[in-house]
Amino acid sequence: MEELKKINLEEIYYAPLFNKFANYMEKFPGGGLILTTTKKLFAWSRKSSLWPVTFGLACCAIEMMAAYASRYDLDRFGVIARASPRQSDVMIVSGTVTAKMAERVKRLYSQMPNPKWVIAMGSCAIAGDFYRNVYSVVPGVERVIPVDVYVPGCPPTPEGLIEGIRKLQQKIMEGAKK
Amino acid sequence: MKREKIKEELKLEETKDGFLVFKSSEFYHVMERIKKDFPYLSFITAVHFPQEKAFDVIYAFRNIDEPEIIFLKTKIKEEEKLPSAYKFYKGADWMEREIYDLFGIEFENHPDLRRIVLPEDWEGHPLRKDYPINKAPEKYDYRKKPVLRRED
Amino acid sequence: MNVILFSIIYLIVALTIVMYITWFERKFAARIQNRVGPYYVGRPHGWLQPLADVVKLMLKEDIVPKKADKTIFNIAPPLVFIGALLTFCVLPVAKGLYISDLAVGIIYFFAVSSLMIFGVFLAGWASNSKYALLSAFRAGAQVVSYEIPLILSALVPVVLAGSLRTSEIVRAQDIPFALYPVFGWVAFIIFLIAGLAEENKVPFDVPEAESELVAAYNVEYSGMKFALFYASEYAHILALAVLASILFLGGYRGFYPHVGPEWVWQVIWLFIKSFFMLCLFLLIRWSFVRIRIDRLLLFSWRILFPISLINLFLAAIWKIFF
Amino acid sequence: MEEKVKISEPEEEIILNMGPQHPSTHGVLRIILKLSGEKIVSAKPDIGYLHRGVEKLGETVTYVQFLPMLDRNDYLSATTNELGLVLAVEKLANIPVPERAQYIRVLFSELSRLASHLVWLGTFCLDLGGALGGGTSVFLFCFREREKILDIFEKMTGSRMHPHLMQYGGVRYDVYPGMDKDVKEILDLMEERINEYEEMLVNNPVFIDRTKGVGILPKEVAMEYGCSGPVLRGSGVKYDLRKAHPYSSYDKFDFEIPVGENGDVFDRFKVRMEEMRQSVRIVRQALEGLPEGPITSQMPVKVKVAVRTPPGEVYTAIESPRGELGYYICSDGKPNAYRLKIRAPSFSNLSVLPYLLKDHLVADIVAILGSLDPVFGDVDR
Repeated sequence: MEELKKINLEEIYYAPLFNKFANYMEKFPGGGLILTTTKKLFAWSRKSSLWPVTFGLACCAIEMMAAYASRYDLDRFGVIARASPRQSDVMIVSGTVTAKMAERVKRLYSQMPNPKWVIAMGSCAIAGDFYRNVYSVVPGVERVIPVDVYVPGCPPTPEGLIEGIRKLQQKIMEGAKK
Repeated sequence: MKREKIKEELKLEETKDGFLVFKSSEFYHVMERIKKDFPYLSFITAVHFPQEKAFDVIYAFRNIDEPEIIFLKTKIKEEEKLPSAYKFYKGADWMEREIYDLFGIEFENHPDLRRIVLPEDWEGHPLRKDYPINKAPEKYDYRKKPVLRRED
Repeated sequence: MNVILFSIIYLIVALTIVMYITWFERKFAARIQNRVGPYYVGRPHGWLQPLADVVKLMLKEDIVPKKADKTIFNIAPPLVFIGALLTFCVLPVAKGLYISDLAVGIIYFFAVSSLMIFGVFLAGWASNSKYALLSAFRAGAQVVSYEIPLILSALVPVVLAGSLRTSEIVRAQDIPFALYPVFGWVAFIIFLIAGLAEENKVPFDVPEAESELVAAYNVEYSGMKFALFYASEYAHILALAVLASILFLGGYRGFYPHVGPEWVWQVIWLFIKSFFMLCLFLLIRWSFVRIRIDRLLLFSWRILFPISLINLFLAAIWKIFF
Repeated sequence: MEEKVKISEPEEEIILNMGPQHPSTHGVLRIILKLSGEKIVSAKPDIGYLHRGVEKLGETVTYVQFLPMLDRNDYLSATTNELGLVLAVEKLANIPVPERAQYIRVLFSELSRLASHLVWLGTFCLDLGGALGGGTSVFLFCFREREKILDIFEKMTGSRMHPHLMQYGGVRYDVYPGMDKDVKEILDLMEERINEYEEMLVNNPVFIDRTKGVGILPKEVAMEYGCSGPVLRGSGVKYDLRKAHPYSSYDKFDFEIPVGENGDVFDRFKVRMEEMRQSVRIVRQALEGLPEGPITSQMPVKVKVAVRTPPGEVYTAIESPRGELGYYICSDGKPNAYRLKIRAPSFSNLSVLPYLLKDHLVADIVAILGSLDPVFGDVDR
């Protein structure tokens, strides 16, 4: 639990080689300019190929699948699902997280390589919805892993999920400006 | 009607809602008779009565050829055990495990009596009436755990 | 010096094409499935998509599982990648334009492309994951079964042309397909099937079966190492497509007006032919259901192997008597 | 190619943990497999990763509050979930239902059966073909058609997946003007597309090879396990609650019950495909014969204690896309149930999995699991 709290932006924009290199670059004249453009390029590449891990929990998973399907087609934004958490950048928690599942969600999150993001899709993942008082339900996935974007709805429409992904892309780009 | 026949043969009482009541000591005898005419096990469930410290266990069987359903009911005390229907109906495996998990009724001669929907180390049986809806063992009580937010 | 410069250019062009095959495949699949495919990353039609993917994968954290065999785990992806790239050495793109015109070109091609499966096997073993291990077993079994029909069918043009040199084989084909009677056609079809199987592509993707084995032998690989696996897979497809057009479709030969340098036309012809082969591969890939592993191996040993053997035998007799 | 392949038995067995995050477990199922090479020695499913305590919740909230929560149970066909509870409460409290409401209920139950089977077909093919394979195409085609059905739901009730259409004593919404034209358009399209998909798959030798003779479920075993719906009918038992115990004026509709022969994966596939055709037929009849009249016998209720049941016990079951969906209510006269048991079809259907998986290959897991069509909101509740 403690490890997860420490995560900050430095780690999100993880690029060890680049960070070392950046320290030298800043000393040169004009280095800062190059740095910002490189940072922008990196952020652009990250936002342009967000690969979610295929991870469906409940009803929202069906709407997530609908978002991949023909009418909405998340592939337009470069979003393709990967089955292995090792190769994915973003986790879409779609559905109710139960106490039994919570450990697995945490483990899955820790298996993803940095930088990584989480989208909480649907009321259940945000705060537990109807089930928030039930013995076996985690009221919101944010009690297990840190969340970047919340997509409300029960379930959110695929358009809602697409909007959430756009918001995450905006967030990534804003991170590069700092 | 096969239901009437069974009722007469086994001399079972009938409640006002049409449930046939049998004694848990006659379990094997009753099941053997029922299996002949009703080969389809629909569900097994239980109802908890905390004042009487007792459970109603309800069995529902179907006949496929001549569409008919029969409900059986037996009353047991909280500490009592019930024989498993696994010997007659394989489907009883999961249904009885579910009852064991959520009510805490133990079944004798069950091949693999473990919790089914809750984690193995869960305490208590949630569907009992004296179990509050939001109670959970400390390990699984995420209501008290802090909210994690990224610092941006 | 010239050779080194040429090889570097050759590799860069090949790798760019490989990058864009991934984009092309996504677009191609999207068309089949009534979708648009990559669109917003670089207008028009997401042409920057592969670039974004590559840069992102390079910047990802590199995870080595705690219990993995670290040396082998790290060696496997470069091994696969190098294996895939080395196959391009013997593939001429035009008359006289090749990195090396080995006397045993075809044999070299298959020997090196087997390196790939070696790497896959190592990756599966070293990952310390049961999915990866099962996938490696499957890949091993599949390659052993399909390498033989693949090589036997590739030997048919070799026998007919009388040389193992790729350039000789191209020279022997005055008109594509006309050189080969029935044997060539049969060999072509077997080559297509066995090539797809060798590729681990649908419908023969049992080692990569995503719905069974999650992400197969690269299940534990992240970042650049995964990218190497991914790239080598597509590089191998490209190499096979080029080889198929060299062996069966007359390579860089074609009809062209004698305007401008000859090699430009030849490169264009080879490109068109390889592109056709690539589309064929992709079409098969995106319209079939996966075959089960036991049926797959049986299919090779009971059907492909005898047919290709008899085919080769007949081709040899034909060569001797006519 | 017909005979079974003998794979020599290695000495060691490995234990493979499949799920709960796995691309093809249709949700959050975990299967602990004991493998000998590629052959499955034993399989132990581990469920409960989506246990949301719906039954306990049903005891604490009133009937009126509980109805929308049920939509989330079997989330692929929300309307049938509601229909089951509504029928149970109506039977216990003796609430009459106007005929127009009954027809609308049938209409939307069958539409959601169509939508549900479309998702099943898509995911089933996805599993067979791999997420990057040919199966993806069928998956995407199916979702394309499903969107059109969801559009009707959205136009009618405002929600795509969880319409909350039913209410005690009728339905909450009347059909909107011009709906019959919309629905007929979809039905015409569906008839064409169902044939197209079936042709596409049945004429594919690889598909036949992967499904025929795999996962055979004999009649007697299916009954003992309490399998229902297409799984039971695939094994050759002609049993459909819509015919056996007609509810909600299903006896006025003319349709057939498709039955399989061998009880293998292919038969279950065939039964579901045929069921989709029958659903189209029922929807057509419901549209044509839609009677005039009120849509509910009670005013639309906003008060949460509006519905009370007399003390007593009741069990009603309906034929959901997955099988026998039953509600057992034990009431003590309050506006909420004393005990509410949901007899989930997926739970019973899934319990047969260890029996089916034994002695099959790893590749068959996905085919067999897909043919059972479990929904984990329904299995775990």
